[in-house]
Amino acid sequence: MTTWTTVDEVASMIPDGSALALIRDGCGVAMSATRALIRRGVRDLRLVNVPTGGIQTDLLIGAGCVAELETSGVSLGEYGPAGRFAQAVTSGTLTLKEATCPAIHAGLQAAEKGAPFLPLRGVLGSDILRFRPDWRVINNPLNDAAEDPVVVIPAITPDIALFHCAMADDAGNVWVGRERDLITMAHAARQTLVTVERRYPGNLFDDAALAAGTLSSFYVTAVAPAAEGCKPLGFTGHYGEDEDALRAYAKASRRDAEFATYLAAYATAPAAV
Amino acid sequence: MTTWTTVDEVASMIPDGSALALIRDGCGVAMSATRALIRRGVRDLRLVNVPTGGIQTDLLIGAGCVAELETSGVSLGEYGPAGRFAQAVTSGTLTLKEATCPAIHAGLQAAEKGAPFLPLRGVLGSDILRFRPDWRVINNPLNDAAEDPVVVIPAITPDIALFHCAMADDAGNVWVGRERDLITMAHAARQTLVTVERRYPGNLFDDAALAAGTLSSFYVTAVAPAAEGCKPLGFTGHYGEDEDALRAYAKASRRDAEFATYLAAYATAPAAV
Amino acid sequence: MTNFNRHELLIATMARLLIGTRHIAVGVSSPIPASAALLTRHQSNGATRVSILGDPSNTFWSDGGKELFDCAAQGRIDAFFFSGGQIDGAGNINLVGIGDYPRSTVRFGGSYGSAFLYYMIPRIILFRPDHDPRVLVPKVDFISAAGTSPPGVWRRGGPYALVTGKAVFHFDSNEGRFTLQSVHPGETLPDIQATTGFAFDVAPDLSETESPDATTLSLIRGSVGREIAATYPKFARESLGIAA
Amino acid sequence: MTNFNRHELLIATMARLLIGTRHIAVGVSSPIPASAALLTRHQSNGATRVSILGDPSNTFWSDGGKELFDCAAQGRIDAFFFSGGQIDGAGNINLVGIGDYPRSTVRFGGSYGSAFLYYMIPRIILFRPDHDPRVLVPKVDFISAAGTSPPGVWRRGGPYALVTGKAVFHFDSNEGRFTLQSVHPGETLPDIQATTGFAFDVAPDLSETESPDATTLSLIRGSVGREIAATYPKFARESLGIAA
Repeated sequence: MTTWTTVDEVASMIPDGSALALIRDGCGVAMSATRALIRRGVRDLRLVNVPTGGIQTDLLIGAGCVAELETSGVSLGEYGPAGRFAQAVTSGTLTLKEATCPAIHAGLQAAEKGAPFLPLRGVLGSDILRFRPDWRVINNPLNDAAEDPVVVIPAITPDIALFHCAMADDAGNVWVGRERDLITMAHAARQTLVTVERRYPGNLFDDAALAAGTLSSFYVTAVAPAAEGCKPLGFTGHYGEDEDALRAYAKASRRDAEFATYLAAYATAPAAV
Repeated sequence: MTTWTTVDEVASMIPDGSALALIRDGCGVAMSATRALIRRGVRDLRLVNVPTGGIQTDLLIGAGCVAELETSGVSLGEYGPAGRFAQAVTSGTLTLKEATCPAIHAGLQAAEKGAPFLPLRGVLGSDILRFRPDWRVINNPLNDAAEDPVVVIPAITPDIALFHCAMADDAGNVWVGRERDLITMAHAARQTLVTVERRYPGNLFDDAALAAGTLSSFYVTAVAPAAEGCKPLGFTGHYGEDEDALRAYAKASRRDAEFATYLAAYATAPAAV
Repeated sequence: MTNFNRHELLIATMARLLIGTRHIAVGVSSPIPASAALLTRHQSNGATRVSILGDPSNTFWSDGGKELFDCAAQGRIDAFFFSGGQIDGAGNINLVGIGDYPRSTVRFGGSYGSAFLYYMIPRIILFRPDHDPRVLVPKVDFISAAGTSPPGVWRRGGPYALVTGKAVFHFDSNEGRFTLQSVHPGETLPDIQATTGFAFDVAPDLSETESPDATTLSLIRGSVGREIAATYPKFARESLGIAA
Repeated sequence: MTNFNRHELLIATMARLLIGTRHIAVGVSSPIPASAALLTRHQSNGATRVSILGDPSNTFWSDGGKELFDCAAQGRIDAFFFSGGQIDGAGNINLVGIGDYPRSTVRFGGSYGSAFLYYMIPRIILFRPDHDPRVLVPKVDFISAAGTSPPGVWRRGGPYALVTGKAVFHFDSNEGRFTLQSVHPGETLPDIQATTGFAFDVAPDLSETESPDATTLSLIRGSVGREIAATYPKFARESLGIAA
């Protein structure tokens, strides 16, 4: 069912306005595809960070591609604050759905299970609740004896999950390894688009060891090759991050003018990081 | 944290009265350990089938080890009905918690997530609900507009999860491969006991492919070697079932006297299937 | 007219009920439904995906046994099969036991996933090769899964048809009743009426169940037979004439 | 008296707060907490397990990022560390921003897992090397995670201590207040009072923060330093004198 295609084709399969689920740094952030998305001028994305964001989210915000963001946190890690995110939030140009990591996992797992919601302990007393009218507090229905409030998190059903993996086979089965959040994302999302470091010859399900970390092509709409597809971020077990590029990005992200320059260089130079 | 030990020691670590989670046929049923449990004369087990049972559950019931059973179904597959199970249910000697497969998965996942319950679509209108006062029906708290009943399943927290896997390493990390239900069981249970076909030299987490299907020793109390530990059941990808032995068991399970003979031969011959 | 056996008729008949599905899942111990699903896949030129539980070459699960249920809940399974120790005229199925639960006099295996999948999968085909009034009862003794739900209950799936060794019934979820659609060659309406324990409607265009044509039969006895032999060698040999 | 630097003092101090824990988890970008956890592991002869996010050699996760939260929810994590853009005297932490949310004037990263882990993990150590009244405020502008919960709210965890560059506070979850327990060598109570924006109690046995002894320092500069260098080479080099 999966189509093998190109990174630009993958980008073209993400319509304006899509609810797009993106994985956290280090676990397969599809940066090549993100640059292709910006080149194609995507607009009004509703991003869902799984469960946090970094340069990918910041860059999409800065490039004007994002209408709404659900996140538990956005930062450039040791490179400092995510400047475009902070700018967009403080200037009020971004609709922000403030969350906490396990709530996003719970929302995706609810969608995965076809459940309307999942309950989540904790959170009570957090101001996050005040700004998430879609989250509700109920009394634990199993506790007849006592007050026992519990938060319920609605299912999150992204239109599209986009991520990067080590490899996919001819049939479009994708090896995610230990990054099981990618499987949850693919189950929860209506469609899944994947870029990969390389094509695996044969069928991943034929190898019992690899099968254990494989997402079936059944869930995957399209796959595209993208060597070093996470750069300038690192990809755990494959390559480290490009520290100079990330430092340069962090600096550019802090000011409108510098970011505009970065983006122009970036958008007109497809191979640039 | 994991102890390497023997099958008999594993059996001795399951106290009378334990809530014991057991996996369905083909996915790693610890039959060697089950025979050791019967030999040691365990009593009053509260079994949780994940989500169904076969010869293992039937045998434990027939041997008088079981006080209570939560299950979605027990059968010997193509060998026919599970005779001891049927006998115990129709004679009323077994407390039965009737369930449906995804409810057991949901209950274990609730425990895994520290959630008091998980909601489950469907089930409404089934008589299962009438006999499960611990399951409740609430109105979907996210649906303000309309009646929208949904069943909520309480968390299932077994005392012990017991299963069989292909291999464990020196540190007690266990390779479960595609059988992810085993991971859910281990997360949900207070303790996990595992038998394995063989010992893996080295550390499973050092191999990226194997790591993807590995349950950390962090969750595992003890591991014991048990070659062909699922026999007479098969173990997917390793060996097929012993058809003659299963046919003989199915026949014996149907009548008290025949089963007593089977059990005597069985309990006094540790190596027998 | 080509000769065919009853199994081949059932396979071809169920495959007709599966036309247009994107993904069919088949449970364990179900050689005839699995053959029908594989026939559908061939007839669709591969557009229909088939997952056969217990057959590693025809499953893609890598997230444990829960993946089947999650997959159905996501709306990614269009068709499935259930049997039933009892099936009643309202589409209720009983996989639990005969008699007054919990003091059943006969105990079946249990409800398995029916209490969930029956609500999640649009085309559930009920399949009982033996057409017996003790199975097709006025009212089941225990409802493992309900044939219909009242308004306000979220539901995507349910019974679609009932195929027996004698006939094909369609299910109307609004009426909560079966309609006899066709009787298999050699069967008669009075006999169906005598051996069906529940009341049912009769289609105005009641017909004989369509016989499989030569192309279909050669598929069943060829590609489908060879594929099903991997999981059900005895069935393939004895029912479809596939050499081991 | 042995010489030691401020980082070494903080590592030894936090390790004392971790005595008796079975499993400590440490978030990303946290070299000092990670060092304290590793020191605790050494001092416990390995009885304390340490998981360091982002360090594959010190993590056992194989179920995605959700495993950390599930693990905490199962009661299998005893200690964790949080910082806070703001921390108030009631133990509330703010990781979201300064000003009137949602129109924050300064935006931090976000609440991350705090709104869950703060309720699930018994010993949360709040750690801010800079002891600043703009951080230690009377009331946070946004509660990412609440320091205490009213009766009836299920809660297993919460703030246990606050360690800054100047002092150690313990947290009393019944009172919902911090108590100054010790001041680091060279710091004074009046200075702590002047630089802490919230009201706090002072322990009757207020003391100077215990200096690390020679054994502890050699562990920090030896095994712990070499282990932490795998994830934080710069920190190990500059703060603990570990050659690259």
